[in-house]
Amino acid sequence: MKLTTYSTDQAGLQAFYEAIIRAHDTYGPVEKFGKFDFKKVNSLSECDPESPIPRTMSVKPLFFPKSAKVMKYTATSAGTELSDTAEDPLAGKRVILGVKHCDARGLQVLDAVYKWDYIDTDYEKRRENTILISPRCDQAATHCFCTSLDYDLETLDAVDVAVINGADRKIYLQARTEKGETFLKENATGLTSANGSAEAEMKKQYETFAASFRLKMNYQEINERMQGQFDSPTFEEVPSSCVSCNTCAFVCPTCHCFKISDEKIRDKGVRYKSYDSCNNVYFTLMAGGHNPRPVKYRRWRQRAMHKFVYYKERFGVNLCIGCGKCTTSCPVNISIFEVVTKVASSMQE
Amino acid sequence: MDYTKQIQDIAGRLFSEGKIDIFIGYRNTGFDENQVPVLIHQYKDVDQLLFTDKSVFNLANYLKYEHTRNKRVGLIVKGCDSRALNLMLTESQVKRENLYIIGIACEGVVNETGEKAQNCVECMMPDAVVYDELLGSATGKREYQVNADIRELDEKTLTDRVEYFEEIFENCIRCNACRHSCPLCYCAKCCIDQETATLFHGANTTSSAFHALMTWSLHLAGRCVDCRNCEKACPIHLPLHLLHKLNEKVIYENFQEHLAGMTEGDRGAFYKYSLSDPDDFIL
Amino acid sequence: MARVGVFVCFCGANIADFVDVPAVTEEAKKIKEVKYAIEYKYMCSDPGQQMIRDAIVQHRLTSVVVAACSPRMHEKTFRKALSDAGMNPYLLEVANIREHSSWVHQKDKKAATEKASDLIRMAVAKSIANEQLHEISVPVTKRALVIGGGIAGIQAALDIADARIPVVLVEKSPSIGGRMAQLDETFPTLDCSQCILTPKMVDVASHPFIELLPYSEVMELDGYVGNYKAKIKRKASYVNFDTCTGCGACWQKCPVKVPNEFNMGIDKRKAIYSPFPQAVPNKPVIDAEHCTMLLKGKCGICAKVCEKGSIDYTMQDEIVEREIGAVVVATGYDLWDPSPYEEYGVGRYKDIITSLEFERMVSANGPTGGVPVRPSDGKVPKRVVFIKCVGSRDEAKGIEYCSKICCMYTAKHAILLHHKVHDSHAYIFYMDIRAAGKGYEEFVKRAQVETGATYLRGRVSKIYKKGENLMVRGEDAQLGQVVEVEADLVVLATAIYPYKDNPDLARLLGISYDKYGYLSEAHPKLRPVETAKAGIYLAGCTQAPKDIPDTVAQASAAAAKVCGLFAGDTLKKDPMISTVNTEFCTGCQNCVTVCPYQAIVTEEIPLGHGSKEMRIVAKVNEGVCQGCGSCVAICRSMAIDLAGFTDMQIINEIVSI
Amino acid sequence: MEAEIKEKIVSMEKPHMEAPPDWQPVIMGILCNWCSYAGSDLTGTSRIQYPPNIRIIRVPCSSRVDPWFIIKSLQTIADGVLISGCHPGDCHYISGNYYARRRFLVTKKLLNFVGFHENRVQFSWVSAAEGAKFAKVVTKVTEDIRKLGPLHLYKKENS
Repeated sequence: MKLTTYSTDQAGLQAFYEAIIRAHDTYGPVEKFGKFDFKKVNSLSECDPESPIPRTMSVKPLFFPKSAKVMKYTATSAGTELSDTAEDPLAGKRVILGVKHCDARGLQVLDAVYKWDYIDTDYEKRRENTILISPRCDQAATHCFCTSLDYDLETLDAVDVAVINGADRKIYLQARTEKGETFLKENATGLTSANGSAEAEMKKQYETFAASFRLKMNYQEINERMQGQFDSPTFEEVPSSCVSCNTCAFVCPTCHCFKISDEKIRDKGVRYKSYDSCNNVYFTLMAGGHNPRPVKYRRWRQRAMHKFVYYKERFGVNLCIGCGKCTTSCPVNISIFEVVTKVASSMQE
Repeated sequence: MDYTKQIQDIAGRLFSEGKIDIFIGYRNTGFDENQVPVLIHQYKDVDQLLFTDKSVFNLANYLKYEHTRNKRVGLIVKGCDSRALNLMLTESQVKRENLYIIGIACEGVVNETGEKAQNCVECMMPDAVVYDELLGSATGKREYQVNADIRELDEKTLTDRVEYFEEIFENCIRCNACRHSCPLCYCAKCCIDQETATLFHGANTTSSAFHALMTWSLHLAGRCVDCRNCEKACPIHLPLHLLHKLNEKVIYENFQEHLAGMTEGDRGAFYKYSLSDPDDFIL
Repeated sequence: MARVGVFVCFCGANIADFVDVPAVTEEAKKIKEVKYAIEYKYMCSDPGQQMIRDAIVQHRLTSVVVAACSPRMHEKTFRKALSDAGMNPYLLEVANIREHSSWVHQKDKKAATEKASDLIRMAVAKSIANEQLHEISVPVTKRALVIGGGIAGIQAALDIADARIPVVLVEKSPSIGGRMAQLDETFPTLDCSQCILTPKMVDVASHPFIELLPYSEVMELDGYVGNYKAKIKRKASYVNFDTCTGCGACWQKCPVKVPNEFNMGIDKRKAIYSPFPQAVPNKPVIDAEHCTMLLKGKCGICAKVCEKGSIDYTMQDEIVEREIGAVVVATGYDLWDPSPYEEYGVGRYKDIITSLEFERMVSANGPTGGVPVRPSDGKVPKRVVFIKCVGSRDEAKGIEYCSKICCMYTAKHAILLHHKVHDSHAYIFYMDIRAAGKGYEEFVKRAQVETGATYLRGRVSKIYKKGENLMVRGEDAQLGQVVEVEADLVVLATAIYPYKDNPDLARLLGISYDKYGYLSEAHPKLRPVETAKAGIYLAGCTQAPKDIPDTVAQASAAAAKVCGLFAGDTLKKDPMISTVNTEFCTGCQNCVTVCPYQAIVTEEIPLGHGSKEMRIVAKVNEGVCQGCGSCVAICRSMAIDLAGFTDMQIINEIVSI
Repeated sequence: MEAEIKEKIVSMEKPHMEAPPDWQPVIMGILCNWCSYAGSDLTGTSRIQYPPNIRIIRVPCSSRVDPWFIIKSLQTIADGVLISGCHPGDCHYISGNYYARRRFLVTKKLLNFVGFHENRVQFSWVSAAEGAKFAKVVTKVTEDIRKLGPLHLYKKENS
């Protein structure tokens, strides 16, 4: 499809953002306790769309919140009546600024599972009604390795509108989806059309960006090797310094495990769907008392294999998108990149 | 503060003498200047070890996991770490005879931005209190001082504090990283994961976060050694130390106790009482 | 699925007048788990209880809530009703809608009704989490240990033994008898102390159910009510009691002289001695601290003169163990040391003595043959000054409390002095005369009239020497002037004080004691004989100052308690006690620290199923736990719970108000 | 008429939140069985009146009260909590209330620090003989909390 592109300068971009914030429900990366997190914003000053990677949280919470109401109920001797929860605050039409490409990729990966045999309507609605505006990264951070995980120029359809800092000091805004297309057209005021001319600049920008990566892996190879690694002893030693704190899962843009819990007071109850993590000892505890993953390394293995093998097998995409958020947030600085490369390479030994 | 050499020597010695099965220390991540705690099982790995002012994480935490239980372990402890260890000994979570402890007379560690961490600036007992050998020269106990942030918050009005803390509890995602990284949270199953809690606080809502964090801080009242593992672990960077420091302040002002785990056998303020405890707040 | 029955009581008009009972019942019916709800005039009446019994069967109820008066009132009644209907009695919950609603909100019927409904909802919520509980029965060893062989110990031992329950009586000195044996005559009847005491002492020695262990001390007591094990040290007496006839040859010949404790050190005894002529058992012991044979290995005369060859210098202390079910502590009292009263010249002037020294002097078997004499020159005193409340009721120098007996024995002393020395005169300085007791006031009057003793109300400020006599300067508060009395002898009514090793004993027994060292009773009014530790009882002055009648009364009371405890073959206990969930227990032992009854011990269990490694967990001793719940609140891992007040029950209540 | 003169009650912690006109505070009372609960019974038997806002839970001893109970109460329906036990030294279980006293103080201060007005959580020693005192205490606590208005901090969704 033909991609509409506009060009502008820094001031123009700011104006563009401000216009959007005025016109739409807008979310952006807001600084909280020294880390960036996506929050609703009412003026550009509140947020920084260009905020540096890595961020604490991805945009995931705006589609799959840490805790969401599933239903309400009232239990009396007359019986138990269910009632719908109040309007889903995330379902409305909205724009998200400053989405990193990895975040958007994360959502793309999640779509696979959410639109699988059971369609999660809430999630679908949230996705449909959201426009993702994504400034392209110029510089990789310490733990980034997204380029190794099939992120390249061609698969930019994860974002609706990409913002690219051209090497010619111009800033290009490019629609990458139909949603983006229409949106961009609607909000193009003050932007100069730059169809076609952007491609070369983008390529340059991408190359410099790709060059800035310290972490690189041959994904195909890793993936193939890992498949045979279920019983690899490496799994037992590598994560021994892990404290099973679950942080990695909670900050991961693609982790989607959840638990269901009720909170009942008097005769009224609410049912919630909240984050959970496979690193949690009790995650696999069965009613009978059996726990297939009682020890840390098994949970770790599950996590690594799920990220790099199982999901791919099932949905054709890799679950890990190489954003490095887990490594950044890890209290003991364990790097998933290091672990999987170690495991994969351990085969030759 | 750099004891890399000494620690490598000691660890090497311990392995070659067959005194230990595991040595818990720090190594470089290999990606940045941060360090990863590492569990070493054999002599040949000791050269990974290092110890600098970036060796932040409290290693006593690793003594609560199955793979160190009832093994002979050598580990490095700074002042605060050693007091946590002392409490674990008192609460019979570890056996002293299984441990070879390298105590550090700590000069303070640095935070992400490279300056001395707050808890180190305010540290009241930088030297290890339990050890088999001590590295560095002990500087001894210091005067109790109220935490800067606490002092600041105390001056705020009630409603300001309400806003401040609501921010905190709303942002908590309940990953429980704070709990898992705390060496003194060694319970087989945390009360927060038990039915009595999950039936009413199972979701990751703000109210549940409040409940969880309050319970947690009260369970650590009079025990917290201010190593700030929890705060470092928190992905949202919540200022969790506030809760602990407040408890510490209250306990110090009312029961004249602080510095948990200074001596083995001291379980902390909640597990003893004095007839002369303050009574004026009771009708 | 829970099926709760709710039974709301009108309590005649008591509830119905201020709470809309039918409305409350309707409200209760709305609760999900409530399958049956009904109101009635008097739930506690027979028809009321019958309703409950029937409903339990008809509606297959899993728990019952009675909304009526305070559970402290009728909980037992209704529990019985449940068990009569074949339901576990502990599935009952009582909603207190009378004391907590109708009676206290009489002006606001609407609010009272709402509150009643809330209280019921809470009770229902709690009852859902109720579990079936069963009375705990603990086996009992039917043997009692009595510590102390004074009148209290003797009386308790005899009473228990007469109930055909074996008693072990432990006395630390060579003979039983205690303080009472030192007394001459006793108020208010002036009958001779020895004459009424010695028969009892003999009974003890000869009683088939009493094992007398003189010259012994309790070293250890572990276990719990009904199941104690006591380690008792039998101090080496160096005399074989089995062969010794108590002829006395040894102590007549013994060359070593030692101040005689029994006579308050007024005269001397030998290194081998029997404390007093009527001693029980009347066998001598060797005082190892003074015997030259034992100290230097020289002498050995007693061995030579003993025809039976009962002397054995090689004898060692031995530890005997006894299994016992209950303990009576009767360690008696000591005298408070008056030395802080320097202005009296205590210690400086020989002729100032304590009341007990005076008691020994005037005693027929005393060191001076029953005649009081001045320690300084052995003259018989004519003018004797008695000073009361020396130490007692004196926060500045002594102790706050009143020693209770001084008023009476000082009156007695005045009479005894008058009897022994007819031309003598007694001056008595006093603060108040406390003569509460049968025949006591009369006795004091008698002393005043019969002896003409001068009662001077006021405190003594100074005693100084004048020639060979003492000048006692005090204040006569009634005349409001200073008086000076010249005295041949001054007798101080020194305060009663617990033995200094009482606290050690208390710690050894695991019971509490007050700031002076008196052992604490469980409740000052309602449980004056029990201690906080089940199965341990108090008798006599070890608990507080008492005179002989009170002491004997308390001793018999303690005995009655012991007999009551031993009435059945097992002890029945309320099942509302702590239980440990070993799965969650981390073995941190905080519960052990906070338990006021040492009811929690630790045990080792395998780490996992069939694993070799062991881990420590807490274990509650059913026999000892009183169910306070301190351990539950302190347990961070929620591994301990309190049956009847589980976390689940209480939280259910909280979230349903 | 009266409603007009009565000024509006707002939540102490969140002044922008106003109490509904018919609002009544709910107070969770946790009483120890041997002193305070007996005391509250005495209040009843002697017909001493007090405000009907308190809901009473019976526990064996004040030392049974886990700070949990306070937090949970405040998070569900209650606007305030009153916990009462035996006077120091009178504890039926010897030392229970001494341990409790320490926990209570720290809990109170901590809650106050994170934004609960100090009067939200109150403690009292009420003996079995102090029926009148119990009434007085409840009245005071109720009035205090009425002044503070409804509690809106970290409440459960459906409370």
